[in-house]
Amino acid sequence: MKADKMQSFAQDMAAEQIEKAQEIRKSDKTILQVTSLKKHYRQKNKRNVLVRSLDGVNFELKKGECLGIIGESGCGKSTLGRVLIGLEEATAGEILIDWEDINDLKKKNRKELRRKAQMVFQNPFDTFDNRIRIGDILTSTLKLHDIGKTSKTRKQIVLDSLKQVGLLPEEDFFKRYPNELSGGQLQRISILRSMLLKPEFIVADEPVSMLDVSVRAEVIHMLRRMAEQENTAVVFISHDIATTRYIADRIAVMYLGKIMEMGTANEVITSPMHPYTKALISNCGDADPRHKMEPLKVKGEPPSPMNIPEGCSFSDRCPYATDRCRSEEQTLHDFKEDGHLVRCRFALQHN
Amino acid sequence: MSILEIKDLSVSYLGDDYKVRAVDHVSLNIEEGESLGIVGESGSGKSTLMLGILRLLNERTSKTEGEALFRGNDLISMNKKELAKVRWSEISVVFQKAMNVFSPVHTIETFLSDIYKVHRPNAKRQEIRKELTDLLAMVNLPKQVLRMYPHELSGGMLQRTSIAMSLMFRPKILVLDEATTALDVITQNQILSEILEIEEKLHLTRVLITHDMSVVANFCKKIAVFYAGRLMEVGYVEDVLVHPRHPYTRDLVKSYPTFSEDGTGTVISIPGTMIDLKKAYTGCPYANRCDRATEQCRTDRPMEDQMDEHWSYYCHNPLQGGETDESR
Amino acid sequence: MARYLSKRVLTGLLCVLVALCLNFALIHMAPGDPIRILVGNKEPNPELVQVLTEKYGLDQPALVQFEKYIGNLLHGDLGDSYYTGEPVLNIIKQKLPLTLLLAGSMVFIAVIIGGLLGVFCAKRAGGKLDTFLGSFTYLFDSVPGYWLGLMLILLFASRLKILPTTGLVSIRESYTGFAHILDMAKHLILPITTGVIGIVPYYFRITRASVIQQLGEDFIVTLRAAGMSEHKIFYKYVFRNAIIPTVTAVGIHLAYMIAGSTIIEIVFGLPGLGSYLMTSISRRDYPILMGFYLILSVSVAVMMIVVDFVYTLLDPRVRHVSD
Amino acid sequence: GNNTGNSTDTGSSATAAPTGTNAGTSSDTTGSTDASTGTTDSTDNTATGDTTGTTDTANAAMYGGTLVVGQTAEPITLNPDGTNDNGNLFIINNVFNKLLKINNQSEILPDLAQTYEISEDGLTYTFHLYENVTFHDGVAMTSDDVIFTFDEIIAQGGRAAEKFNTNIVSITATDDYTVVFQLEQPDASFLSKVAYDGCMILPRHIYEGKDFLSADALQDPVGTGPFVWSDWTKGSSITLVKNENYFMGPDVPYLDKVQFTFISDGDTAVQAFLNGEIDVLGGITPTDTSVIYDNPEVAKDVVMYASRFLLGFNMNVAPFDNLEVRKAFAYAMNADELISKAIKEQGLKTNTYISPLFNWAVNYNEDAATLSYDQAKAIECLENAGLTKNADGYYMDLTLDTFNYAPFTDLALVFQYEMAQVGINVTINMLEWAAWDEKVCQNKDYTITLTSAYQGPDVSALATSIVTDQYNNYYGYSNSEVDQLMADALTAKTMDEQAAIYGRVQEILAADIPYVPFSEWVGYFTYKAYLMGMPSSSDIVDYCSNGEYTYVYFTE
Amino acid sequence: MKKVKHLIHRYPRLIFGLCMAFVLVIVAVLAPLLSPYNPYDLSDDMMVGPSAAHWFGTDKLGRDILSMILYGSRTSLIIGISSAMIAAVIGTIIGAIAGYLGGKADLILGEIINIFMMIPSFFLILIIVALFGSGLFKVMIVIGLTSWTGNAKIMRGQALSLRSRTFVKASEAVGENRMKILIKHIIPNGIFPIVSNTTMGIASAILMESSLAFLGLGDPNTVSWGQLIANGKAYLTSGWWISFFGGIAIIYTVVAFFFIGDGLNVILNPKIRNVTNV
Ligand SMILES: Nc1ncnc2c1ncn2[C@@H]1O[C@H](COP(=O)(O)OP(=O)(O)OP(=O)(O)O)[C@@H](O)[C@H]1O
Ligand SMILES: Nc1ncnc2c1ncn2[C@@H]1O[C@H](COP(=O)(O)OP(=O)(O)OP(=O)(O)O)[C@@H](O)[C@H]1O
Ligand SMILES: [Mg+2]
Ligand SMILES: [Mg+2]
Repeated sequence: MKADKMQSFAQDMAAEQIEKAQEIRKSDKTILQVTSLKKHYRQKNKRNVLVRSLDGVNFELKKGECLGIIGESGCGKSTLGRVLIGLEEATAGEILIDWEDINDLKKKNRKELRRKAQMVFQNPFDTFDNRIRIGDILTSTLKLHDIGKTSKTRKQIVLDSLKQVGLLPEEDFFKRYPNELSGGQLQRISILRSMLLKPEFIVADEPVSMLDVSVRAEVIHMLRRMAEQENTAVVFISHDIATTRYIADRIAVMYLGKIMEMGTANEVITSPMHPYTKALISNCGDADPRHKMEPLKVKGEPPSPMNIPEGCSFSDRCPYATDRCRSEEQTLHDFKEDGHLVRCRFALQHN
Repeated sequence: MSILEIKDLSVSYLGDDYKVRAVDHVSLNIEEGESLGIVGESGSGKSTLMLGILRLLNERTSKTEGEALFRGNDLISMNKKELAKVRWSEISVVFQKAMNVFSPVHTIETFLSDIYKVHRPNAKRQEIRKELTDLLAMVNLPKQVLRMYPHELSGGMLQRTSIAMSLMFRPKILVLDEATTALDVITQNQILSEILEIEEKLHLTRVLITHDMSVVANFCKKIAVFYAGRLMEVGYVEDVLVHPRHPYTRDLVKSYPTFSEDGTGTVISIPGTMIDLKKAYTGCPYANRCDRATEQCRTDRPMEDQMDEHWSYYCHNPLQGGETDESR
Repeated sequence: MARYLSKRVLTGLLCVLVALCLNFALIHMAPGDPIRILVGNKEPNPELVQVLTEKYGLDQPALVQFEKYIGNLLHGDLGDSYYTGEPVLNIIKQKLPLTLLLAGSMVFIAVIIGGLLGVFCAKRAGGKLDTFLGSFTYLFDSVPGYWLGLMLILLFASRLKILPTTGLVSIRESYTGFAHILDMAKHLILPITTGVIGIVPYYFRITRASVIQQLGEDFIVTLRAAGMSEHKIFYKYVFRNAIIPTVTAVGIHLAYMIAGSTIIEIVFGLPGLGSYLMTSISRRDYPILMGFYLILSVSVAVMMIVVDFVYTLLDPRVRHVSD
Repeated sequence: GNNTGNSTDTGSSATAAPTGTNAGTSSDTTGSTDASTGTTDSTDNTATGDTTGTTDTANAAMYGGTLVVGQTAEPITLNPDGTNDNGNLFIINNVFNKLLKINNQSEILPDLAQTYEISEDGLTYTFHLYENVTFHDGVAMTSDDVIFTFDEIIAQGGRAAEKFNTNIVSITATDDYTVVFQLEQPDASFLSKVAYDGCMILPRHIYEGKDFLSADALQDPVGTGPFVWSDWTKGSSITLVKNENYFMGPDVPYLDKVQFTFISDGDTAVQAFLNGEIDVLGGITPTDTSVIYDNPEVAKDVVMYASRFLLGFNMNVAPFDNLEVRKAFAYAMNADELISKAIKEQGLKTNTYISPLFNWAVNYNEDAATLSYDQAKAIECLENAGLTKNADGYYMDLTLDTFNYAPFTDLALVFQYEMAQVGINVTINMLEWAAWDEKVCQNKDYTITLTSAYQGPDVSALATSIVTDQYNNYYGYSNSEVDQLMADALTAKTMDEQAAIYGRVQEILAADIPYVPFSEWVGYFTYKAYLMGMPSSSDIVDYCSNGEYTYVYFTE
Repeated sequence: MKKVKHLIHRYPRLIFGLCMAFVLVIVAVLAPLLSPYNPYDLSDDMMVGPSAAHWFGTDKLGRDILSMILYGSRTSLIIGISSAMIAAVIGTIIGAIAGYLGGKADLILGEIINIFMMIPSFFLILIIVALFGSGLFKVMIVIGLTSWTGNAKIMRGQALSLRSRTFVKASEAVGENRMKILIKHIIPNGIFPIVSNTTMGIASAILMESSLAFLGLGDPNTVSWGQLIANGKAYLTSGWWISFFGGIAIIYTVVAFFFIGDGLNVILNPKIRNVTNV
């Protein structure tokens, strides 16, 4: 008897605590927290070589926030995206979506994870199966997640949202096949499909890099508008720094699987602290010939994630590198205590 | 003095049941020692222009009309033998997909030597090796590269090798077709800067094909804007990009986000899509997307209008100087 | 490389083993008792049947038999034919050369003809001549080998009487030396022609496709842009690269042809592996069937490994991957 | 336990193809061998006398040449007395001799035994051997070798073992050239047994102590015959060369060489024959008879065997336990059509249960014939049996088991067609011999089968097909009277007695119809017309045995 | 009309093949109407050469060869289509699963495919049919069961490449389960080369069946071209027509399906046609 009572009491206590904790969390706007995330691959034919695509990534994302991720090709941006939405499993580290571990979510209910985390892919021309009409693609997504009771209501939802994003006449788009649409239109539908599920956050992996410059803006605008409307957070992956700055609230700069610098978009772009960020930004030209740039020269080529140099991973190319840089691992540090994180102990010195 | 004079050049791809006018009556003058950037959206005919001039297109499935005078000699009507002489020793190309530019089963040295021997058939091995080593040094590559296979090189190294290869006979004209697009910005800048240096040394005339306006803005003197196979506007970068006359140029510029001080300036998209080149049309190809389009734009083909000797555009309703900053 | 090869050998062995299991199971499931065939269809002497059954171990469970077979195999013993008592290895040694000669010459000639035609058509891909020749190869493909063989016999041997019908040598003349070889060649004209027609399309298609593919490669455009002559581009680059798949095909095809020439051997009365096989099937001569099958699967497996190896020699990309 | 003479002929086949070399690859493997067959002409048991093997007008032009003989099967053993092998039969025939031999007309001729005598009680057989016989290695052949041969056959279980192992009391030699066989019971077929396959006289000095059934069965043969073993190109040919010291010589043989070439496919062999690549087609009988028979360059001699084409019923399963149904089938079969269409006249219509080769036994009761073709009666019988037509218009649907080689494939088709006409739907199931044997003979898992049965060389061999539970009685036929009669026939003293018994058997069989024989197997020994002295030709039949090429010569 | 002309110009083999196959199907369906005789009837006119009464002559049993050829088209089509279908279904499923699921499934299935590929299929079929008997149905099944490897290999390749296509990734991201993706996206998008390969497979199966029939392993209860040729083999010198027309019929049919298969391939792979060269 007593034991029973004890137990139920303990249960009550536990329940209480959990409730409390949840309340705290609910009040907190963080919907994504990533801690020391690692993703290592083995080469297909060289099984002993480890590819460290993600090598300890930490960040958090608040509701409705847009985090831009920039970096050179091969630095692990897409890998991060795939791991974040659970398309691939992380080698190590933790991803909490709405304070729930992604792996638990996946085990418990795969569909729910999908409803929380969505993705927009780089190549809009390949995002849809060309044999299936746009309307069917969108309604089947709704059906999959039990949104809308009848097929009629589902169709109405889809038509409404098509209209909302300006794909008019919506009935016409509903009936068309993917290969009958332009890249910009397809990418908008791709975003639309993700947003239909009202996710907590969306990973957009270079959503405009395959598009012509002349249509990029409409896609970016749409993404921003819809995210704002639904209060959805966005992880915007791109190597186009100007575009990222245009859309993102905060920017994280990645290099060889690590975040080198992170801060508000303006801060990072206008006053970069890490030598790598500086190099990256100074090398980005402007379409206006009046703004001539003075690029920061950097040696060598980006090393591959198969052999990351010891110490600071940028040390072998960094113009300011010292012996300490080459031997000591650096950590992300908020030197100015304004939320602007840098992974370089000499960050302040260079400025 | 113009080194390459393109006169009324048209290139069509001939399918079984269609004909694509990929380059449509284009006239363009390239001065010796000048650097020209050709920009335009995907499918606007930039690559085709280059392939057409060098006659690298399949003669069964394409047709090239007009003239392309290299130092007064027409490349289009030239016989194969003369053409072979011009190719590479006078005009050379750097292609976009550097990975595929080299034969995968031959070493870089074999491949480069074979090309070397095309124009220097009697060259000795030693001589070739020395020449190749020098070439690689020019683009900051070690001579070890010679012994490697293409798959053993990184993208940047391949692109450098490709550039070295194009400089082999110190050509007069170097065409770079999206040569650096696939590379990341830092490497891209490195390579372009190196090219600028070499260019000065060798007195090259450079034609840079890209769709990245910022590259043209930073690395070229002149710019030619293409749209749907037609030349829209050509002139000095400072003129065209700052005070565009053609509405398309203006719209294109406005679709690029800039770093301008606060970075909050809006970017725009051009509504609609490019016309289908398989279908015949009259007037200006941009008329369906242009906010300044008039009835004339839809019916009559705009003829060349010149601001000055170096700046011309093809528009019935061009912008005047003050309208540049007008937003849509 | 060594690791890669050893892995290939291992999978090859596995394949052979599985093939053997399959064959063993099939053979032993089939109706018909080899011993009864062996003792003849006179009133069978039950004692003799008993003795022979025990001698060949056919009274034991299939699994035990298989184990024993594999055990002997590991000692290089393929067993003896139930029917003639000869070691299977000897029989194979006797029959294989002709089959190899047949298959080898067919593949060799077909590679040359098919290859040349393929190159010829690839250069004119899409043209009238290409379409025509391409259709023609399908015609070749569609002709049943046995029918063609019969028609050739009808025409050249029966009607025109310019070539022998059957067999490998003119029995009556018992030639020796060079005359013998000539005689054999004469006898092989029709069978080889029949076979070649059957496989030419295969090589034609491989060659044509790979030449076309090579012609479409970007580096060919580079070479053209560099002013290299079409002729040189073709022979130094296109051909060299296009030959790789053809070489690959030859190796494996050769192995398959050991079985593939069966019908030709039968139609032309050639004493090769294939025609003997048919006989052995009806005799339920298990050791022979197993032995032949083994040879077949081993040669296919070996050829696959050899081809892989050759491939790595020819294509540095593969070499790289397999390191 | 009185089964003397009841033994079936060794190597004879009561099933499968009638000729070992006829039916292509498949039949070779069946082990059926009855291409050469002998029947004892029991009315004549005195010696045929001394025949010299020489022709009257031998001249130089007849000598020389290589005879190329086509054959479908390659030997699997080279011991003539070892295991059953139709591949070696014709070849070995020319390398060895027997005591007596059988010619093409099933008559018994002297061979190594110049003369022989039979005692009054029929229990002692005395053979007098030629004295000038040597083996190919030069060693003289004596009665010792004869005794050795027969002892070994019995001891090692050779192909003829069963003929001798129960009835022989002793084999002794009175001198080097006289051998005496002592029997336990009289056996009218004893001479034919001695003259039949598997009794070649072997050299003791070579075979002594050897296991000639398996281990040493392939050693190069050394015999006394007209030709000497020369070489064997496996898979292709065997060559024999002339024996210069042949005991019937010095005039014969005429040929320098005989080459047996193996062409597994019969049709190909015919092509080769027509093309002049081979001289003798021998037992390979072409399916396409027209190309051979109308050809002036080709000679052919008729050879008849006690092999019979028949339709067998499984009397243990319904409806074949019903006589009316069996009668219906017998009526429905048109033997003329079967012979003309399917076997292309290489048969002889039959309506008796005993082969006409044994005409003394057949003739006794001429009324006991099989039913003759009559479709109306067939239908009547089916109705009598209580069968009615089904929706498809058939009285019954059944499966016919037969072999997948000629002429059975064609026989089955014609049969199928004929049965359809009387409302019987036959599905043909073609099997390989091995599978057929398992299905029909061993498991008796069939309804009807088309096959051929060898019922020789002696008439008593019929017993295996009709006596209860005998090996070849896969019809499941059982009639105690027949069982008794067949046993009696063996011990019957006179031919007349025997004939009377067989007459009664025929009568019963004709009434019971356990199977329906419809044709004898008639073979043609085919060779090029430029050859003379072929074993099948009538002019040398008195001294040449079946398959023997001693007297063959080229005319051009 | 112009469109038809254009199609012929563009896909000459496909159109040609389709026409040929169409005729064949008509013949097969209308065989009883078109045949002058019942092909199972044995007349007394044996071995009659081509004549007014028997256009293609008669065989040794007096059957009309033209009728046999017309009826034989049914056998060929049934065998060809059914076994190719069996092969297509097995190959597609195994290949798609191996390619799409990858990992261990691919390792195992891939090795199985390899092993089956290494077994010379004609040889295997020969053994099976020779040992176990030859009914139409059996032959069909056996050919189908042994010739799926090509399809599996193709489908595996297709699935492998489709797996990395964005729309598959996107479907996964949207939450569709793998089985459904396999059925909804992988197979339909990868099926085209299988269709073309299967058409070719029909041709091969017809050839295979005829080879078996030629070796005496056909079903005697149905008329088939291979058997016809085999029957005529013995009568080559005196009755060439028996084998001859059967062979022509096989060639006609097989060519038709090869042409269709090739045509489908060209449509799938227009690159083959428009390659640049001089
Ligand atoms: N499945 C995989 N197996 C092995 N290595 C992989 C795999 N996926 C990615 N990588 C490696 O991980 C590294 C990071 O790849 P990722 O695609 O994330 O880069 P990225 O930053 O998105 O580059 P890009 O800008 O080119 O898209 C690369 O070196 C890549 O080769
Ligand atoms: N082989 C071909 N056959 C038919 N049309 C072609 C062919 N190659 C190119 N085109 C068409 O010609 C037009 C111009 O192509 P081109 O490659 O020159 O454009 P581009 O400006 O270089 O584009 P990108 O920026 O994508 O390289 C496009 O509409 C294209 O679809
Ligand atoms: Mg990426
Ligand atoms: Mg281009």
